[in-house]
Amino acid sequence: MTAPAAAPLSDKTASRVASVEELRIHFDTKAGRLHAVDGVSFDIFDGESLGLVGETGCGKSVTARSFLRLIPVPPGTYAGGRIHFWSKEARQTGGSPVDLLQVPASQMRDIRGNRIAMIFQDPGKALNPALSIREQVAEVFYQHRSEDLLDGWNGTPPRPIRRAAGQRSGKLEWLAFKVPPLRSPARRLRKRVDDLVGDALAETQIPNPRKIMTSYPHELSGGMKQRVMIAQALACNPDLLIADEPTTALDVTIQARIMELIRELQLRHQTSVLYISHDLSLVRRICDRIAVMYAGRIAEIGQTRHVFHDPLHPYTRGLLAAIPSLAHQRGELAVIDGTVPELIDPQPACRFHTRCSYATDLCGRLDPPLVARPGLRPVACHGYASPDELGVAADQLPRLDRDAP
Amino acid sequence: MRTRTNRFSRFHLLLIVAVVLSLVAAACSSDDSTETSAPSATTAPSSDTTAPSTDTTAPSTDTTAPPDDDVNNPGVYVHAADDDPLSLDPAGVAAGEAGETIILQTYDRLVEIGPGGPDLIPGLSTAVPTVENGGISADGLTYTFPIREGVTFHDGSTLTADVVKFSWDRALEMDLPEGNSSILADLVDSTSVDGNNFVVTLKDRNAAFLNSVVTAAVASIVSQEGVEANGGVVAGQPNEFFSSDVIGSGPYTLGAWNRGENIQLDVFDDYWGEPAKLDVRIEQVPDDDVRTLGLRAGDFDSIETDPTFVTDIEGAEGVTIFAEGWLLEPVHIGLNLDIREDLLPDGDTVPADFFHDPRVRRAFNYAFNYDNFVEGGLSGQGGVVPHYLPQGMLAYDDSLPRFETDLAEAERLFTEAGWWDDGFEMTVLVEEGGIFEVAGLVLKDSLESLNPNFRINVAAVVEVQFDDAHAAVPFEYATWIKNADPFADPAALFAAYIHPDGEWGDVHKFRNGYQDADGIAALIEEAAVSVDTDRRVEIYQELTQLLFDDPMWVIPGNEKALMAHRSWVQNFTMNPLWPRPSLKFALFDK
Amino acid sequence: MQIREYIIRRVMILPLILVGTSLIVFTLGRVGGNPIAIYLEHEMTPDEVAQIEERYGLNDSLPEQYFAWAGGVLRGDLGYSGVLAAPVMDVLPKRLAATLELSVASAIVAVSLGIALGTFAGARRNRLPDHLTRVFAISGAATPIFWFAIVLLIIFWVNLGWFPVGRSEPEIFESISHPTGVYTLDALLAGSFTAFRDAIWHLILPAVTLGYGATAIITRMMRSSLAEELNEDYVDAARAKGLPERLVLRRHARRNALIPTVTVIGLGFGFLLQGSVVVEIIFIWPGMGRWMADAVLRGDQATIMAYVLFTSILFLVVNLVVDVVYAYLDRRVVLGS
Amino acid sequence: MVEAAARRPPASSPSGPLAIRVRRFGEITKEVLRNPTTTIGLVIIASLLLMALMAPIITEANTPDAYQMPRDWGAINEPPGTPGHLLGTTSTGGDVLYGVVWGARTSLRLSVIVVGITMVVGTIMGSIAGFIGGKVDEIIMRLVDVLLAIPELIFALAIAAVLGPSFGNIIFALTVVFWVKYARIIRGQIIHVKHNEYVDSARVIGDSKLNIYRKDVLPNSVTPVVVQATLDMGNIVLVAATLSFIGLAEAGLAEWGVLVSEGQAGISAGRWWASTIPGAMVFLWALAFNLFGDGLRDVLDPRTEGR
Repeated sequence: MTAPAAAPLSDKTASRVASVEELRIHFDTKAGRLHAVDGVSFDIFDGESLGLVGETGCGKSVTARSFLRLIPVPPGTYAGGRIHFWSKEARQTGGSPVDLLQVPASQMRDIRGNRIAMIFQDPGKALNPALSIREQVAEVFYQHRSEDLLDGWNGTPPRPIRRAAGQRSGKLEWLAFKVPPLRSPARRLRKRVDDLVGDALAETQIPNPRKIMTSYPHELSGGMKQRVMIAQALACNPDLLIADEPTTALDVTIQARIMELIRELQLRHQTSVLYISHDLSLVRRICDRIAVMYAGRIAEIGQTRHVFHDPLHPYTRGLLAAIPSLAHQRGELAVIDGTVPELIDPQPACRFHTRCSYATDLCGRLDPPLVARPGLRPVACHGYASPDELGVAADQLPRLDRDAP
Repeated sequence: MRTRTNRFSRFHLLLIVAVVLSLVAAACSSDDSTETSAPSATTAPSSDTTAPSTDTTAPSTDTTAPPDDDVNNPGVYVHAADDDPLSLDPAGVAAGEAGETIILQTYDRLVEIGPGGPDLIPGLSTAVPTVENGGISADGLTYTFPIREGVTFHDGSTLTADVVKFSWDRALEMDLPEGNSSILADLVDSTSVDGNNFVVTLKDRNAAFLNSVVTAAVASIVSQEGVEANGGVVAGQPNEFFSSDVIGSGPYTLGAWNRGENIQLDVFDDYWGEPAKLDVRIEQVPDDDVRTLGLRAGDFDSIETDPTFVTDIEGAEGVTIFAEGWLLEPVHIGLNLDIREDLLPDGDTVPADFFHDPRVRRAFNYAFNYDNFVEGGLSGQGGVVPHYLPQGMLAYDDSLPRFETDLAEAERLFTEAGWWDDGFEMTVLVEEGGIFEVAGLVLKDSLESLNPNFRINVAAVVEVQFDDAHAAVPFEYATWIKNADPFADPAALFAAYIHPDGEWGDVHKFRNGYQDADGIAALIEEAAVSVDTDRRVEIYQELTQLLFDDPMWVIPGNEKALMAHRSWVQNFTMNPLWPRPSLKFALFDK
Repeated sequence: MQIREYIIRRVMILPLILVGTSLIVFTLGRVGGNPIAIYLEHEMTPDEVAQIEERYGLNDSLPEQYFAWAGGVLRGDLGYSGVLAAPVMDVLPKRLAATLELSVASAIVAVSLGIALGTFAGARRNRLPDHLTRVFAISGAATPIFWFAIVLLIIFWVNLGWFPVGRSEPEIFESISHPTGVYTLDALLAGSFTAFRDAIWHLILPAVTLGYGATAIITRMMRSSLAEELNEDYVDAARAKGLPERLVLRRHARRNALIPTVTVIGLGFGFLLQGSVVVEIIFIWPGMGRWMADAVLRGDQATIMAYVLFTSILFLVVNLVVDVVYAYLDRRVVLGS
Repeated sequence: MVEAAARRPPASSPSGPLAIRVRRFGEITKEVLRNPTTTIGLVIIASLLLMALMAPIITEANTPDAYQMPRDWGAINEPPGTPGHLLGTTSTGGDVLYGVVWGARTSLRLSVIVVGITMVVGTIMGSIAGFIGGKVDEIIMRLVDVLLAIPELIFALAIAAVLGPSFGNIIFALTVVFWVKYARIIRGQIIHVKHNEYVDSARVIGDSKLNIYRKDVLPNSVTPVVVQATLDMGNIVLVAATLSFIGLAEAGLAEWGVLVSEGQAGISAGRWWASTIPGAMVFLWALAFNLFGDGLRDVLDPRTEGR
């Protein structure tokens, strides 16, 4: 496979928050090696919201999780590539990025939840059923803001309190917090945390946050739970928020409200967002740019309106045709024939060629790289290549009808 | 990430590994004290098997051992027993039951069996009645006991001849079925008080009266005040208080009876004789192995010992095995002359008259491998017994005829009786575990190796099943194995086990087999009432000869009196005529 | 409300089970053995035997005898224990306390060891530490307890002299009163550290022996439920917050994995009760198990009946408590479904 | 994807053509053998079974009853390595090697018979309870509750004590105690299937009860029953050994538990072999079947843990 151009894949010149290069993530399965993510590259710019769209199983969630290195190893392996990340400081001082796949575990922990936060698909599953909302949100503050928690203390706080603020308390220390002399400092710490948790919850427009704090996840509605997740994710004002299908598990009526909330908070906090979804119409409403993913590859990437108005990749076209809209007549909804190919030990070929109506022999032999060609957004399709580029006859290239989305 | 070890669990694993390793290490290094476990029984203090215990009148002691500062449980003697009493009431305790030993330590009797053998010593009677001292009337029917003065009971009341009479009358009146009062009732015609003397008149002359009756637990003297304050005497009804408590005059008072755990005996300071030196705790330890371990650990001063585990203790540091004298309760195999074929276990093929033929009974006696039982089952701590006089018993003599394994003779007898070719199958009933099961296995091996057509099945059942079957009439098995009840005098032994109309003669229908049942009966009866010891010896020795030709039992062997104890126990002695564990704790020190 | 109804329903079944078990055991005892065999001596005359039978009410018909027994139970009279030579009700509380103390101590050993091992293994599924842990835990259940116990005694009692047998030193036993019969508790009530240490010291060996046997059940449950929990989203969510793995495992995964583990504690209790028979015999622990074994071997029916009665109740109570605790821990669960 | 990688085989075996089952059997075998502890268990089981089956070849069978220990009264408490007594002898001159080898056969006989009978009895009782339901179900399940409320060992102890400790009676006692779990499994499965929609549809189509039973209940019950049977194979030998310790064993039987309790007292006297070797055999037997059953349960039945 040829390496794609390292040039910026966007028309924007804003500074980047993250840059994914040639990311490859494999899984060992009984059947063989599964190439879940197979050479994915894209950038996320400061303050933008990027939508990563694709069918279930195309590798978008794996890509998202790999930002926080949440892929279980084994069976997974980070088989190649880099994820560069610029923290706020690095961006301001022009410093060099860190590679999220290489940083030591301790530094990774500093980044998780602090610089990069994540919202999970199903808030019902992503919240621990055994812990109260307060405990779960507070963890973020303890973990990343332990210095703040001890702000305004007269002199150095007692050692057990410092340990408590850093979540390093021993097994029986909580007993000591129930009795003097540690009782009042412990209360003070607790109150400070409560305030922070309350504020974070309030920001997500949760009514009566003090009451919600004491409840357990199963006592809350789905929307409420997702708000808690959002509050928890934005608590430390991260540079990048990864939202992994945040509304899929919710009622349709709630979905829009949550989307709006994320959008609003994003603007307020100037946070970049990587938005994972299988739902193009949802993404269209809140994302600045869209990357379409198919079978472990990026098919095309570009400004939202461009992708919608002029889909380049045959797969994108198929996806858009499958969106129900008022314009469609009943029964006219298009479907893409065929099924997603096996990702186990894939051959060098266009992943989409078995389902593509434009496919030629070439597509079955040669893997199209994601390239930005003059006048075009980056797209991974031989249909946009010149015969010279590939060294083949012109009639071997697929012919795409640019005007028929 | 996920693969990271967490310190907490790693610590736990380390801890577990450490514990396991230390266990293994300790186990490997634990055998150093026991390397010298040569398979022989010679380390036990030897006793001359030819000398009956009647000769060893002096108490055997370990006085050479200096008082050890390192003794465990100083001031308390700890004995590990395997059986808890059912009752502590002299009137309610059965012969051979665990309550007897408590009664022995806490009550006194008129005369006692001395520490050295069958010889009697004065108890609450200041003299052992004899014809010579006038205590026994010339006709042998009246016994006079001069009662000791200045004896106080545990409750502070004083002993008088009236109290003695009260005690005996109490047992007779209560007449508890589980108790042993029948031995009094069978012999005693009347009791009376004459001044300071207690006088007993017998129904018949009886040679064993002093040895078997006056010294028995049922003849213990209880505090009259104590009885009257605690429910009095009710015929046929056990007394609740005395079933679980003691008011006697013995060297010990009952400290506590934690049922199933331990019994504590405290030294009685106002004892009339030599006071006891150590308090006593009798621990209930149901598992044999744990008893031997406790002895090794030093937490027990003596343990209920069985010959089968002599090899497990001998050579252990700080432990001595007392092995002098003999038990008076040989292991015997009962031969049922009253077989009910329909009651026999499945597979048994022996007919009702199987044992009627003396040749068959003799053949069993010749076939049994005595060496295997004595050397294997009894670890060499035993000997073969003439019919039916165990070592240590009056009239016993090494020259008396006894069976030896003789396979040719067994074959000849089985052939003559007509069993050799067809063979037979038979079940022998034993209680599981211990030497009885071993005896059963030896019997099985003896007969099955003699002739493959012979099949012996050993039915080793639990205690309740054995007791139940053992008490059933008619007896439901062709053979069974147990030991004899310990009797001090051959009269009782012959009455129970040899007399054609005796206890077992009746059950097993000895009359079906004896060639001269009446002759044997006459001899036994004569010896029972004779007061002429020489004549009695003569009769019993004659009987052993008769029984050699016409045996009613197979007697695998008799055990030596054995007790393993810590070497730090001073003045250790035991007397098999005392109820199990045959110890008088008041004699010991450590 | 929900829980109360559930408890009531379960408790309602109890008398049914008790009647059933007592009937079975009663019949078994009468069909196969003689309840007064313990008193029988060979030389007793039939008259004497009849006298004893009458004393224990054995002359009545079987149903009459059963109802007499059941009536006694309702009045709090469980009959007379032959092997302990005392009314059952006199000795039962102490014995029950002894067995409960041992069971609880063993359960503490089993649960803490099982949870530690299960957590350890569950976090390392299908790797060498997991396999070793599995073998170690199952070894506990596969070792013949009586053999293991004797080996422990030889090492720690005879050779090293570190641990005693029995329940307490007699002098220390006498130094405090025993209102509950649970010696550790009594020592605490009396405020005697010596007595407490003594009680604990006597408990360690039997509790370890018995607890090790029950460890496998808990380890297995803990391991699989932890492994299951580790696949849950909230674990990733906790990691995504930046929590160290230690907290992810302890505060998040383990806490939830404990919930299903609670359900097997009831199962483990059956194992403990059964193992207590052997352990009590060997460690000279005067509890229900040893009493029961003795009673079975010597045909003491009143004791057997009482034992079965109380184990049935215990069993039910333990399972009930487990269910309720489970419902309490897992706030998502509705009882009785 | 993650989910795909973590996917496990379905919890219950599908009822289908033989070919599918055979293939599934192959898959299961492969999966079972993937776990080293299960493999170890299997290897130990295989060697023990081999030993049991080859018993007459390894040692000369005792006559007339090969399951009885041969006793050499002239060679008591001999240590291992004694000529003619490779593993030493017991305190009654029993050959430890013979006891070990024929003890395996005794254990095999015991556990196979008990497991076989209990499986059949349990299946019948469970089926009756599950299918007939109502009062019959109530009665049977209360009986099951009753039996579950008394610990196995205690109940077996009581029965064996009453009947007398012969090999046959021990088998009977264990059978009475061990059938309960199978009844519960089968009944649970029936109730489960009864409430499943696809059976409703089958019933609508007019399938007979027997057919439902054959096609839906039995195949679905195979897994838990097999797991339970494997675990029981180990536990039965353990319980029998414990009964022997308490004193309920046929006299002179070549059985590991008998040897262990007989030889225990000798350990502290340095005669470790008479109890340690047979003890190790009981341990190995129980360990192997438990390891194997545990692994089998992991593979076959990842959901029903510990029940």
